[in-house]
Amino acid sequence: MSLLHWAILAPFIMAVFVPFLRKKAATIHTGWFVLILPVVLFGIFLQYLPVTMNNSSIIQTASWIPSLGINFTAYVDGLSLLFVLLITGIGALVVLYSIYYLSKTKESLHHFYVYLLMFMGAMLGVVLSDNVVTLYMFWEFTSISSFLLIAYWYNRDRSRYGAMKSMLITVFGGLMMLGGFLVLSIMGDTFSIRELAAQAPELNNHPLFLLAMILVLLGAFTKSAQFPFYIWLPDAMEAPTPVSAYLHSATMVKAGIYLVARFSPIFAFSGYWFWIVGAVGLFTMLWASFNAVKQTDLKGILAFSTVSQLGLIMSLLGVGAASLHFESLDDNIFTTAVIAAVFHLINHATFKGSLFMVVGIIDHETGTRDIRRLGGLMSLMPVTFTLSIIGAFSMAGLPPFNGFLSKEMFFLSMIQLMELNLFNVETWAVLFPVMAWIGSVFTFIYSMIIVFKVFTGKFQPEKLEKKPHEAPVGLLVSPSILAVLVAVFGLFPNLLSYSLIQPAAAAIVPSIIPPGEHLDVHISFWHGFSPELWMTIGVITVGILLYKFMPKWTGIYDYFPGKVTLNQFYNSGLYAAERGSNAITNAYMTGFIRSYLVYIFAFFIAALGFAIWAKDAFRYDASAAAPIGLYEVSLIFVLLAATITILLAKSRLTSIIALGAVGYTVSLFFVIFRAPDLALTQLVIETVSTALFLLCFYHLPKLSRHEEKRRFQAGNAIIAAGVGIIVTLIGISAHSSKLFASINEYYIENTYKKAGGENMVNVILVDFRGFDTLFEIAVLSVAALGIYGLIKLRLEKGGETNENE
Amino acid sequence: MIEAVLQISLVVLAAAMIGLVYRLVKGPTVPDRVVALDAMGVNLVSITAVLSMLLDTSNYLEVILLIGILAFIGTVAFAKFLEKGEVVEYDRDQ
Amino acid sequence: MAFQILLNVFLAFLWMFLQVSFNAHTFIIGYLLGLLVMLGMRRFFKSRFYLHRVWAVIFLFLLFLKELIKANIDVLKLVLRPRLNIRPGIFAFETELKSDWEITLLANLITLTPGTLVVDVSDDNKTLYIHAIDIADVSEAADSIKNSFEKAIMEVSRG
Amino acid sequence: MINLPILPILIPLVAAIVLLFLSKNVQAQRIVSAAAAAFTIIAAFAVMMKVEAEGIQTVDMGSWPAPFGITLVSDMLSIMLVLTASIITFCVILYSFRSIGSGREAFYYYPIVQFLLVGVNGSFTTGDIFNLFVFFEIMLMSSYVLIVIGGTKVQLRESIKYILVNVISSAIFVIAVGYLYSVTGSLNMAHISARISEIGAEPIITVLAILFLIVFGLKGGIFPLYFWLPGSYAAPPAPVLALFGALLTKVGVYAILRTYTLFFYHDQAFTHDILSLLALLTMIAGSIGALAYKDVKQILIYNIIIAVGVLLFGIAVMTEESVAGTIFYLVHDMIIKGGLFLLGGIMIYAAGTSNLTKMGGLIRLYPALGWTFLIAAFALAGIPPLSGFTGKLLIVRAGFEAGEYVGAIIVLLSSLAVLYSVVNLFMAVFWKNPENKLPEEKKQTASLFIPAAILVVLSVLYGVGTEAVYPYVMQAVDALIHPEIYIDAVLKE
Amino acid sequence: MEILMCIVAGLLFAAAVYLMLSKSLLRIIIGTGLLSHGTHLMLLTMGGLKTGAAPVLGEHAAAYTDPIPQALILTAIVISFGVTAVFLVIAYRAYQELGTDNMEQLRGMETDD
Amino acid sequence: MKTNDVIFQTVAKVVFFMIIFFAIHLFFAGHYYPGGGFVGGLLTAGAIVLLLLAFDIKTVQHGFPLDFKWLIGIGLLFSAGTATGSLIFNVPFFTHAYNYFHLPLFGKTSLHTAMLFDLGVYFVVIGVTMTIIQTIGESE
Amino acid sequence: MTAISEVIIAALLLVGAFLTLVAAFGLIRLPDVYTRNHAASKSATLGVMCIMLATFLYFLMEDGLFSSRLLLGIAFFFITAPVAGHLISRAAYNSGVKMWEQSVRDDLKEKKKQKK
Repeated sequence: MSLLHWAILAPFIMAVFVPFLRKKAATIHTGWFVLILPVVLFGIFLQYLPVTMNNSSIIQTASWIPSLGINFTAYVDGLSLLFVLLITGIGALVVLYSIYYLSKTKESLHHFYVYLLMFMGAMLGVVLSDNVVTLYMFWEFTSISSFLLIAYWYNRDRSRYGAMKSMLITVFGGLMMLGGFLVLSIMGDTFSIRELAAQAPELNNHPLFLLAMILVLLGAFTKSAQFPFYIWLPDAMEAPTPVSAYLHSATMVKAGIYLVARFSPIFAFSGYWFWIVGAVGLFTMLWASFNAVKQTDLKGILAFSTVSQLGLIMSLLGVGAASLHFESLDDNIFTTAVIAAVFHLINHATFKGSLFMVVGIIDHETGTRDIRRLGGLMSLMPVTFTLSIIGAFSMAGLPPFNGFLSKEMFFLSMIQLMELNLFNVETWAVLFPVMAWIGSVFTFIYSMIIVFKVFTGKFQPEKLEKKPHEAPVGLLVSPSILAVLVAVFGLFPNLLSYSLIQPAAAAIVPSIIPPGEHLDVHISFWHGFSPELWMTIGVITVGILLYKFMPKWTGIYDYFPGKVTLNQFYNSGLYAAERGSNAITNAYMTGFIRSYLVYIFAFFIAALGFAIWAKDAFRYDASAAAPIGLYEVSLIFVLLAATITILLAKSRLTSIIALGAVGYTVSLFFVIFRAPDLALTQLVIETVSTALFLLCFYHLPKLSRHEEKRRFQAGNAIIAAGVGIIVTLIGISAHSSKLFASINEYYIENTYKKAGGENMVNVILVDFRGFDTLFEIAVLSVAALGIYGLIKLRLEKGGETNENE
Repeated sequence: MIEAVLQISLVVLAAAMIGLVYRLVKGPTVPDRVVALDAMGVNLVSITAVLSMLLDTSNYLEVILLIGILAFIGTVAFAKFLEKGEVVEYDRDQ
Repeated sequence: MAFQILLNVFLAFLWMFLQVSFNAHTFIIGYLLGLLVMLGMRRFFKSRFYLHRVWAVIFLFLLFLKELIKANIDVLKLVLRPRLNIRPGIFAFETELKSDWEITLLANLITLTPGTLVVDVSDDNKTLYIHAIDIADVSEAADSIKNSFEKAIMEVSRG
Repeated sequence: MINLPILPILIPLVAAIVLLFLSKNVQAQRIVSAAAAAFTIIAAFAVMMKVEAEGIQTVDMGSWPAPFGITLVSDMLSIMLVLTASIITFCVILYSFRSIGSGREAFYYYPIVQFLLVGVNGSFTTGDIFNLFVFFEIMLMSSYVLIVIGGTKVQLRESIKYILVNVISSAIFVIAVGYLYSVTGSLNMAHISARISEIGAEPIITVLAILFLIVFGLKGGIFPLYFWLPGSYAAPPAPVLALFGALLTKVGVYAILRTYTLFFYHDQAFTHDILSLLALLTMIAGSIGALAYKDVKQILIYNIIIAVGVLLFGIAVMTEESVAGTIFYLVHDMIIKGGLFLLGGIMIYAAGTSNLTKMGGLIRLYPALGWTFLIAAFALAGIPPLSGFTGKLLIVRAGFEAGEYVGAIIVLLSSLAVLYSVVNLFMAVFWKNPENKLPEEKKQTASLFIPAAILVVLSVLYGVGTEAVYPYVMQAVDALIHPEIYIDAVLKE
Repeated sequence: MEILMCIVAGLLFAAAVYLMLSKSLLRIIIGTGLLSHGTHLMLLTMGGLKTGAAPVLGEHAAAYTDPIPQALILTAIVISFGVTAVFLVIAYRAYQELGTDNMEQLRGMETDD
Repeated sequence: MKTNDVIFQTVAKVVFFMIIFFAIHLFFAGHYYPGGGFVGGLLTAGAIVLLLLAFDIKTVQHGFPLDFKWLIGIGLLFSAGTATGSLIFNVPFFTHAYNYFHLPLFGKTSLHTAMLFDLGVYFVVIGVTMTIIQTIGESE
Repeated sequence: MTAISEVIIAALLLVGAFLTLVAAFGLIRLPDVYTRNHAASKSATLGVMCIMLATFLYFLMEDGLFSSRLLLGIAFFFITAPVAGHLISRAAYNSGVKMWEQSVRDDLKEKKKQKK
């Protein structure tokens, strides 16, 4: 266990103490204690910056299950460090924000901070793990802590709904991802990502490659809310706003991006990767930005925008990979795309974080997030307004903010893709930039909505629950810091270029960088009237126009029927699953024992019949069989006659008498077959059981046949015949294939010599196999005690006589 | 000679058994069946006795007595059940 | 009677001691010897010599055996006759016997003999209800029971 | 002491006998039964240490040499399961003190629990196929009594079905043993294994494999044979249910595992394919059932079936890895099911109903219960590092490796169904606002909670400390995958 | 003879199954009785029939019948006796409590107690 | 319905002793001839059942004033104890010991721990059967 | 074994078997349960006693085995068979089984009437 491990585990350890903190130091907001941790961690991790800037990495291993190759291996390289800094940095800001956001008195803070710390630790674990199993473990932790945070106000139905939805989808993804990891581990015989990446070329040719890729991508897509799995994210907005800012925009949803980036060295050389990741990302971006516009809840808009932005980053990672797969393209396209992705990732965290916090402030101060009720807040909340402008403009891709830069790079990557000689370039590849552009237009529109619907227009105090005024300073600190970063990164992008972006991008696909060289990352603000700039200009113009005339065209949303949305699909799917299972279960779980027996016997007949038929197992060999005497045949006849009497009996006593007759005849067979002990026992048992039957009969009903229908009886008869035939067939076959001599010679030899007895059966019972007998009488004892208790002890319903039950 | 006689007796006894089973199956009343069952028990004793001679073993002699005992107990139990509806009374004087 | 048997056994043991041979063989010989001696001295006993009773038992047994065989022949005839020509019925039979085991013995004997079967006993143990397979003459049947079985049993019990 | 392996069977047996004489004194019964269970744990642990050090331990009952007498065989697998079963029984006994009610206590509840443990431990330990039947029977007989003791309507109604099904399965078991004896001429499992391996894949052996599958499947609750299970298991009170859920079905699974690794491994293309198909159907059917109900007991019970499916799949794949996974998962499932059912019992007690639609809001009064349940739920779903994970990981990995892609993915998806059902349960019981106002007063649950919590903690430790358990599991796997080890240890050739 | 006994055991099984599938609880219990008879006969048959004298050494016979199945059956008989007893009592208590012996009416879904 | 069972009761008393003696004979014969603890026990129970049939539970309980459930325990104790005895001698569980002795009256006799075990079986079987029958009988 | 004993045994056997058959035949043939009971309790008993006697003699002659159990068995039958017959017919009567329609007399009926 090194410092790194302790750093990862620190949040968990702290989480354990949080509930005590709350008790011991009740006067101070718990958040202040918690705040220390991310700040300290941020400081610690900053020290690794020089290491990663050299494109070198650090590995620390602590063993967990070394026998299975599952170890807690912490791995720091550019990519993970970037994420770590995001997690701890934004984490610190969010905690700070939450101190003012969540009331000390009203909320159960210890829960909140426990969950949050758990999440932080989990996230650190995800990005720092080299071992896929530990990665998966932390991955599921993020899902769980997200579940708990979304359901923080657990008595709200929507919270629980959202929590369950997010968990179902992300855990589903996680499980699939685990499957993918396991397939990878089979292919590469290791759980270490580094070692897997080293074998990338061999893995590419493995037949399971595609399966592994799809499974891993399912994990990434669900976590990063890609189409069609994004539906959980809008519902996750039921969480307190600091949580939304932290988990559902800045960090957790980016875990999917991280995963894709992390596994790029392994998968990116495959054409499928390009298609799946690129197409899904781009379509998500388009679809979500389009849908964001129609939202009325501010957090809803932000949720869809997050989905859209994640799609953007995702598509960059995918599209870039085209150059790795297709020989015709220059690998630089990939670097461009990856750098754009990394850069946008940082930018998105900053502007979206600040936007969420702004929305939180609005919610906090006005009591609503519904844009139809808000408006004209500009004068009342000037600081908030400023912050929101910065965030939204950056998101819309307007200069001079960082969003502009990364958006430009995004366009550039898409345009470069047109060089690809892809099924008649001119016609189809142009779709990529076109989609990107349309998506950006909608992004522009909703960004504007956030700012202008809320802060301009008519102020409607009557629709608000509280009288709005500017937020306290504490609430403004965190978004302000982020807003400043937005501007700073926009104006001085190269602050990041070599410190964070280059190492991260280099870590994504180290293999394409020639040894000893660095990636050339230079982000410039102005690069001439390039196609991408024209695209941005187009976005702005068209965006402004569309925003102005919004009521005219929003009717197109009505063309999307409400019934076939993915949400609807999820809801009705879940509903159908419950209803359906209920229906199915009720159909076969009739509670009627006959049904169960029918299933059982049907399976008995089918399985064994099939086995006999398929294996041709039937043998017939009567050569060793004993001769048949005339009187034996008559006795068999007697036995069968008595049996048939039972079947046809109309009175209960008749059937008992007939059963007794069967029993006596059976004991006669024991006599014939040289088993005197058996005959003795069978006789006594038969008599005693008959006596028991009679004893109980006093209380038993008359033998009613409960008007069984002909068909019912016929069905029974067929099944009964089937069972009988199978038993007989196996019996004959088993008897006909006596493959070994029995061990009975030993008993015949030693009964007298060693056990000092003459009656072999009895000696076997009390000596050779006396162990059986000991437990056999135990069985009898239990039966007697049970009967005693059964008759004497009569509890009322549920047996609630005393304490409980 | 004994051998032949034994075989013949067995067949005769088995035939008698079938007759008893006829009564057992036919009824018509339950006491009829009980009578048949009792007779079957007795018949069983005969068959066992003959068999033990046929197999020339004394191992079944216990069985013979046992069947007698049990047939008696069984018949009595049935009779009592038929008569009183219950087999074991708790207190007769009540 | 019990005293007599005890004495007889004692004599047998005495014989064994005298013979210094302790096995069943000697015992039986001793017992028979004792019996013989006691037979000779029977006038000295207050009650009747117990061998008499033994004889009564044997007589009862033989009587019974005879009746049993007769009974079976009857049934045989009855069953094998091509036409059933019987008139069954239940008649009451007053008995003089008192003790439980006497009645039991009587009932058993009646049941095992020709065409009769005890169906019930009255609560005061005085009347036996007997089912007869062919009830041609009730009084004759009752008389035969009285004369043969009842007397024989009394011989045994009251001696 | 050469008789060590017998102790985990003997101690409960003797305890049960002693308890018979104490039926009037409930307090003494409690002390004796708890002490006996504790001693059983110690004994099992001692045996485990010995097995670890010296390999498979065998005791020839009555000093009769191996194929002729009955031989008890403690290999690592059986002793692990014995230890687990003893621990669970111990916790259940503690739990029973305050929950089972003095009525049942006075009517031989404790001795019968001890007898049940005798049956379970015996089934795990015995090396003789007919003796297995006897131990099955003592286990079943105890379960008949436990399911019906108290004689309430539901118990009576459901126990009829339970007994009937088990009577049938026992009958089939006996004839199956008869067939096997006819073919191989032996009853000693090692000896049978040795003899079967001499002849290889005889068709009749394959048929018998299916027959045994049906026998054990009826007990273990595999797909077309489990229908009786949910209804019957719902009838008895919580501690009994915990015993059933944790132990009984697992004995069936153990028997399948044992026979399919020892006897029926020669025609895997046929038998194990059927097994794998059934495993998948079992998981699906279990998931469907778990989603269908709105009742605490039912949801947990269907989770038993899902777990059986997973285990069966592990057996079907039949590689070293999958068997290791199966063993990991088997032990995990026993512990966690015991814990869950006990927790479920407390929940039902606290809420006064087992119907989810009528429950809610328990988290306020019973936070510890809620969180413990949630942890147990996650463990059940196989979230690392909790206990269900390692087993599932190995099973799935082996499944992929063996080319059973669909199966492996269904195993993964079944985890999702498990998670959904138990988390739904958690939310409905603890978070949802109840329809009716809850009683404000908190019921005393501490003494019930502690034994349940012990099991959950154990499960967590088992998960985190996988590395510590690993060598034991691998030793168990070794004996399963290489039947010769088992055979040599028993027959001492 | 063995073949014949296999068939007889099969027939007993069939009859037992038929009874167990009926609705009346009593018939079901009788079915279990038949089932155990079938089982025991089958088990005995599996050991081979009439292959020698009864397995009691005092006979000094040349060959003895296989004693193992006999011992097994003995155990099985006793156990099934215990089970039958418990089953009977449960049936009678169930009839007393629930008022019917028709299994179709003893369905009882979920928690309708 | 009240009936006069004088015949039956008289015979039952006699027959009871015959059966008991036969049962004990069967029990002792077990190791050498057909018989043993099971049959012996069951038959003993059968004899008691006969008394129950002829008389009633109250009378029989008066005749045998013992709790049959205890008899089960004692029987189990015998059987398990015999088996456990081998633990003391550190031989495998259930190892029996026997030897031949010359006893007065009996002559050459084999004393076998298996007999003790069988005695346990005998008790258990009586206890079980009688517990069951008595409990059911009393429940009316 | 001497020829005489052999003949005796064979005769006893045949008689016994024959009586048993007759009993069975009577059981089939006779009209009601009371009359059938006559056949069962007499012929069957004598039949089985004959056979047991034959068996006893057989083992005595063949193996020199004095089988007390067989003698006990004969005695047992002797004692119990009539009791069983008695109890069955009483049970039949008390449970209301009608006598054959050609029966001529029923004293018991009157007694029962008096009781009521």
